[in-house]
Amino acid sequence: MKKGEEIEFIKDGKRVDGRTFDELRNIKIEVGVLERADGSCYLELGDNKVIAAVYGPREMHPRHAQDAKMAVIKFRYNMAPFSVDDRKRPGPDRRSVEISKVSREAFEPVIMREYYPKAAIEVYVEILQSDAGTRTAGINAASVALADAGIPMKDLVSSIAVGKVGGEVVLDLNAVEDNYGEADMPIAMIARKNMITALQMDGRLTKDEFGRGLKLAMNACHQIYELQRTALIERYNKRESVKFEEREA
Amino acid sequence: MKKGEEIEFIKDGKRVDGRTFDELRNIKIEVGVLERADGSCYLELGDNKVIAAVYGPREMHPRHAQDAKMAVIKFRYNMAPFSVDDRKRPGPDRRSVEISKVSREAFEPVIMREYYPKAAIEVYVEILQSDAGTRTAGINAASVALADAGIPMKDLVSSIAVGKVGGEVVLDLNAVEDNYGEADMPIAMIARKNMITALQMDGRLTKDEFGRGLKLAMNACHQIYELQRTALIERYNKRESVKFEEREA
Amino acid sequence: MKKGEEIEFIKDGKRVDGRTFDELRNIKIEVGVLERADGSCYLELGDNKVIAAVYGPREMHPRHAQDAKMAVIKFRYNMAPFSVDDRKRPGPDRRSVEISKVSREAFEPVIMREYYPKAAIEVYVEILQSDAGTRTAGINAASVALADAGIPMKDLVSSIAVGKVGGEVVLDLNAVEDNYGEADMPIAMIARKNMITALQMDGRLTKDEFGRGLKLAMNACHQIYELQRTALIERYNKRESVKFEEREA
Amino acid sequence: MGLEIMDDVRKDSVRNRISEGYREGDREFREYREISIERDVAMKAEGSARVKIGNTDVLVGVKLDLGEPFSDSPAVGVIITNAELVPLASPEFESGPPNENSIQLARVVDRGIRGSETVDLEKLCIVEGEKVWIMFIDIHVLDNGGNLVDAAALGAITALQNARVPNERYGLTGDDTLSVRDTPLAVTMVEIEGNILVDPDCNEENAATSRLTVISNADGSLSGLQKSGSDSMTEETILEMVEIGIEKAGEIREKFLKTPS
Amino acid sequence: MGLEIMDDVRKDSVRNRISEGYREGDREFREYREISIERDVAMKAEGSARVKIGNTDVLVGVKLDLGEPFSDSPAVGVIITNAELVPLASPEFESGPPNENSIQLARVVDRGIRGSETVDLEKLCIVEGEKVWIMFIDIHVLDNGGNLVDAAALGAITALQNARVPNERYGLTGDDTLSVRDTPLAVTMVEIEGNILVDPDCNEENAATSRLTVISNADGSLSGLQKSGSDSMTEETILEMVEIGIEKAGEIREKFLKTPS
Amino acid sequence: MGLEIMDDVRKDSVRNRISEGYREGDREFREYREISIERDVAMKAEGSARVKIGNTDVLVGVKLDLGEPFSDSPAVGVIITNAELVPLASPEFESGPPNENSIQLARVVDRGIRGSETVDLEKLCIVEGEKVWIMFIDIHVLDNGGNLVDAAALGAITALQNARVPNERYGLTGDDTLSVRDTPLAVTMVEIEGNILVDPDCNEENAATSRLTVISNADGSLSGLQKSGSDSMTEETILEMVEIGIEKAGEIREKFLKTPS
Repeated sequence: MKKGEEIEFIKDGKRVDGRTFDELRNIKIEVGVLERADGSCYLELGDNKVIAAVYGPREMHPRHAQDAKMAVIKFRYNMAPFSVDDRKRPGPDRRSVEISKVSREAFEPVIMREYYPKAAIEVYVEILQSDAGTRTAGINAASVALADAGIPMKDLVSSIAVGKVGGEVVLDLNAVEDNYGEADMPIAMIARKNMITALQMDGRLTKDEFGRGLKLAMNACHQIYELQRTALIERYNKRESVKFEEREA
Repeated sequence: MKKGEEIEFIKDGKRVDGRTFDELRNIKIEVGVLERADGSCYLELGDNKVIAAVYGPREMHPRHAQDAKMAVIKFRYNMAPFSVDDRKRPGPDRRSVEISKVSREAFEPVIMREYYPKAAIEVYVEILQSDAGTRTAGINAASVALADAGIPMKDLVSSIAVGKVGGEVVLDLNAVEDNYGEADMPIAMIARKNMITALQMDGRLTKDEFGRGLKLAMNACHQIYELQRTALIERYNKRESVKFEEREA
Repeated sequence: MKKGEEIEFIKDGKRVDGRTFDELRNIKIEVGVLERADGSCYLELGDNKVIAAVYGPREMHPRHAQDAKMAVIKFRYNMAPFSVDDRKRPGPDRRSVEISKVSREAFEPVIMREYYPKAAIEVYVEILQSDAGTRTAGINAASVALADAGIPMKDLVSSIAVGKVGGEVVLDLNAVEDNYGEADMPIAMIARKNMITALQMDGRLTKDEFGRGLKLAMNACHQIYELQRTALIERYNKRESVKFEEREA
Repeated sequence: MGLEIMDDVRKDSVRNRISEGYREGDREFREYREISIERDVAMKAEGSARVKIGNTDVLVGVKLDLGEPFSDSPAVGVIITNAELVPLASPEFESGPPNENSIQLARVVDRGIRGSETVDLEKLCIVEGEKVWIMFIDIHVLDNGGNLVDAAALGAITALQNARVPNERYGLTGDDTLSVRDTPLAVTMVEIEGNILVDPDCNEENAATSRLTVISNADGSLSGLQKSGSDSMTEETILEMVEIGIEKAGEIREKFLKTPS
Repeated sequence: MGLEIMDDVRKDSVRNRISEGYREGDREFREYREISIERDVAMKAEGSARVKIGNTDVLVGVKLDLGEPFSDSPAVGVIITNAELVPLASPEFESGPPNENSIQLARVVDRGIRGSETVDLEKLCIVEGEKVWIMFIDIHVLDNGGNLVDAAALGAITALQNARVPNERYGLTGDDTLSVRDTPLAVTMVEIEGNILVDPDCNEENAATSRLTVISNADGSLSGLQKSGSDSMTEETILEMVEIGIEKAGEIREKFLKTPS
Repeated sequence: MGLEIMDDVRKDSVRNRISEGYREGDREFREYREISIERDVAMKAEGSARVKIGNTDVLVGVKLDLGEPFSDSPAVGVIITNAELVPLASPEFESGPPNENSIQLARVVDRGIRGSETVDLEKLCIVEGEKVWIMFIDIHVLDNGGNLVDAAALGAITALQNARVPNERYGLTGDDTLSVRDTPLAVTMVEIEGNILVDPDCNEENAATSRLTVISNADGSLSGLQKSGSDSMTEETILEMVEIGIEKAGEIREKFLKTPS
């Protein structure tokens, strides 16, 4: 889009893709999609496609990085080279290092790390297709993959961003909104306890807009929590019925 | 050479450098050319000049890469920066990493690795001047250097490439042929047992051409084996005569 | 400065900044300027601004690099990105690796390394502003920081460069002189024993000029030694008076 | 480390079963696991495909960027094939720069595409000596159930067949069709207890001491070979594997790929 | 490693004192340590500042180099913010490439400057699509007494306010003034034993399990937030911290910074 | 590691023999080991030489590539000197990026060539500000028998003397002669038990605690000095070494090198 072209981001209370201010994009969650990983999850958030895998608890390497009192969580957020418009060079860049850190810290409050001293719990998130909001999609997928791997957690973590576009505070920016947005604020939360485990903000917001945005995001995390829970229950039921069929056979 | 210029690669059954289809370039082998290495070999294959050194068996570093049951073979193929037309940046590139892997695997069937658990046997090949066929020259030199170092081996490994140029399957392409060749296929072989330990192919060959090429290469490996053997015997005799002289003196 | 422009480097026995041939730039030394380091020193040599910190003796990492008989000295000379005209990329380059080696070796003769087997003594020098002579400024600062850290040393090390400019051998080149200089020769010395611990030379000098330059530098090292000693005594007195006041209070 | 014994036990178990003529999942020795292909799975890529062979799951994306040609070949575009063995895909994969396995994987797939001259590199030239398309073929492994190379090669050719030239994104005009002239396919075999097995799963890969990948084209010619592993092979085995490789590639081609126009 | 117990003892001691309402150096919970700023400390930089907050000592230098704009934004200059946690500054820092801590530090400072649109990037364009100023903001930590980000952000804005465009060095003419339009400041808080503490020193940082940095501008708006650390926070705590952050930034701004023209 | 004792024994043995006036191979203290030079050993290089000093074996290749000049010196070519201590050459060398030893080796050789202004850098300029020759001097060590720097410096000047400008390969015309105006040579000495030894072999290098390399030119002037090692030296020793270094370089120059025209 050239400069000077104007996009009308808000029209009749609707956004460019027809959503209301507080409406999430479509979310699709599949549990247990990988064979080799101990737990895994494929997740779509609008046009974002991400996949998360969990390995562990297993021995932490290198040894000098072990923690004698609890498991170390490793979190690696990585973009596939073809997940963005201009091909991304493989390997970590500064952005993905920061996202990996923030995402790891989003899970540290919930994982029962003290159960596994000296161990590593490894979470890998691959972004296959990106459309703004990949880090929140990754955290949501990782949360489900951790549960699928049977890692003991106090609770699930749910994540979403709010942003400001066309002067309005709205939920879950898509790529067009994000490119022209005035602010973006991803959060992660233990939805059932309303405890915030990650919070970042880019752009410019008044204090009032910040407060409203935080509320909007927190509400949406409750919705996401329900979707995560439903996906896990379906998976569990399917497993159980497989076991049942096996017993019958 | 510009596009459109035609080289007549085959004329009266001879190639650009006057060789017949199944003729090797000149090969020169010198054993024990380095002082610090445990074994070494300098080898020329036409205009290729390579040098190989062997160290070990010695302690494998880092320890976590040791194999409790057998020696680990390290193989490093490296081009001197001035060995090619456009200066090569020092350090491994993707090509040399792959060649090192294939070359190492060419020796794994013959080295008595189980004699030396936890040890490393290190093979270093430096390309000083290149003219197509450096990996085969390197394997041939490494084979002799391993023997010179007294590393127990079931047998020597011999190596050569065949290629297709001007529509014909011919032995041991030189650089001009290789640049305009239609296919290139290096192999390595335990000549005395006709067992193939390395095989790669680039370019395009019919199944029939492949079969003929493989035969051609296998025959040539027998010739190379004899040259390797002769060089080692000469070296051994020289050593013996030095020892004899020392005793006499 | 463009080619063809002529600078008169020597006029009436004085240099561009008014100094005589054997005159040092202003030197300012502050001891104990950092809180976290075990010892530290801020030093200005003309327009050079450097800071040195010492940590240790402490456990040497990685372990396989420990020396069972004595402490290992680590020395890292590093330029801040904004310390030079064209921004310097962070991280070590070839020049700083060499300077770090030469600087480390300048201290190996004086540090009682055998007192601390398996330990590391770490010296970090940061160049905040550069104006020719940063390595000598860094060695002078490091020497004081080592003393401030209480590292046992046989003696202090003092360092300065001589150079040739406008046909004359002169002491302690500044940046303008260095850019157009004909030679530069940094030395480091145990001033009280006239023992030379570092010596490098760039450019072109006759044997006679070399001899005179060496003398000039050695004399200046004695002056620098006195400045280092004075700074340390002041620091010691200040500490003692603080202790005294604490006792009184 | 303490699990090395388990590793040996598993290898022996695979070998024993093979020598009794039995293969995991009741597969024939020369039978592939189930193959499925999903096309256009990554909309930011010019072309993409996700290939599953049994549990093996590989995503290949093709991206075209503008760049300069190499000075010694000013009139042709550039292909760069890259593979990432991300730690998500296997407990054995580690983060970090490409290692010899990911490099070999990428280079073998690359070799098939080059040897067969599948992509018309001259059509990737925009302004001779100045501006050409740089084509990145990125192999992104999601689940390593064994035999990555066959899945990657099949993914690469499928992604190429579906790729479009992104002229518009770069303000260029012209035909968006990518000229894809052949269909090189890799068929990998191992030899275990004297038997040739097609499409090894990861337990079979571990139990086998060497492997041959045969890349062949629509006309039955070869455009790539790669032996790997620590054991030697006879001429006869190799010739037989080449025969099988060409045949199996033909079957996959027929079932899954468009015929190049 | 053997000192881990000491580490726990120290953390407990800090927590105990805080719960008794006492803070090292008799500081109030919402009080900064002594702040001092030295300007133009690095004459080779276009602008520089050395900021001390208690024992924390950070040097920030701004350099402008000529370069090319990004192809998707041809009419604006480029800001690159970088932080080096050199081992001189702390026994915990190690030599080597940037790690997640130095990257986060640089990116949070960068975010404040960008979000507030402090630097007029269009004025850094020399020839559209061809030549722009690349502005490097280098954060060089000299002594880590805790709360690096507030010191770095204050150093960055001070260095920017004093920076000149080096037209002459590059043979260019024109106004040397750098347009600096806002004054984003970071205020970092931790929560220990239910108390919100502003400007944590390094013992407090270790004792706290999470931290929030609030970046705010001259008009009281926010231009950056970053939570870090391994514990969660309530909405109420966050809202209170944002309130405090804006207020504290205002105090520092008033005391130390020029008002942007 | 377990061999450290052997290392001490070897050092002591060398020192004892030296103090008795005896040197390996019955060499005089100020005598070089046998020197041999082979020219034009690498036909892909513009110039090359293989120098042996005793068991030390070093190959130096000179390559010229086209490139851009540095912006602050638009009218001169560029010299880049590089040394690789490949693990082939010594049990102590390891694979990996250049370390302080290889960097020092390259930089000391480079310093001699620059200080003496051996290469006329202005003649390496093709189009001012745009196109110059980048001259790579690559030192490739094959066997480390000690005193690499003298062998490398001798190899470098010999390779330079035989190098031609590759105008034709790059479609340029003009004189292929490279202007080589001086003959800087390095002479390295150690002090063991109060004796100055020229051209130390590797056992002597280990036994000595410090070393001085003296680089001198055809006219007897110096164009480089480098002390290395962990011990100090007196002024007298240094002056004597400089004297010896100049004398020895003269002998080698006379015997092996062309006189620059």
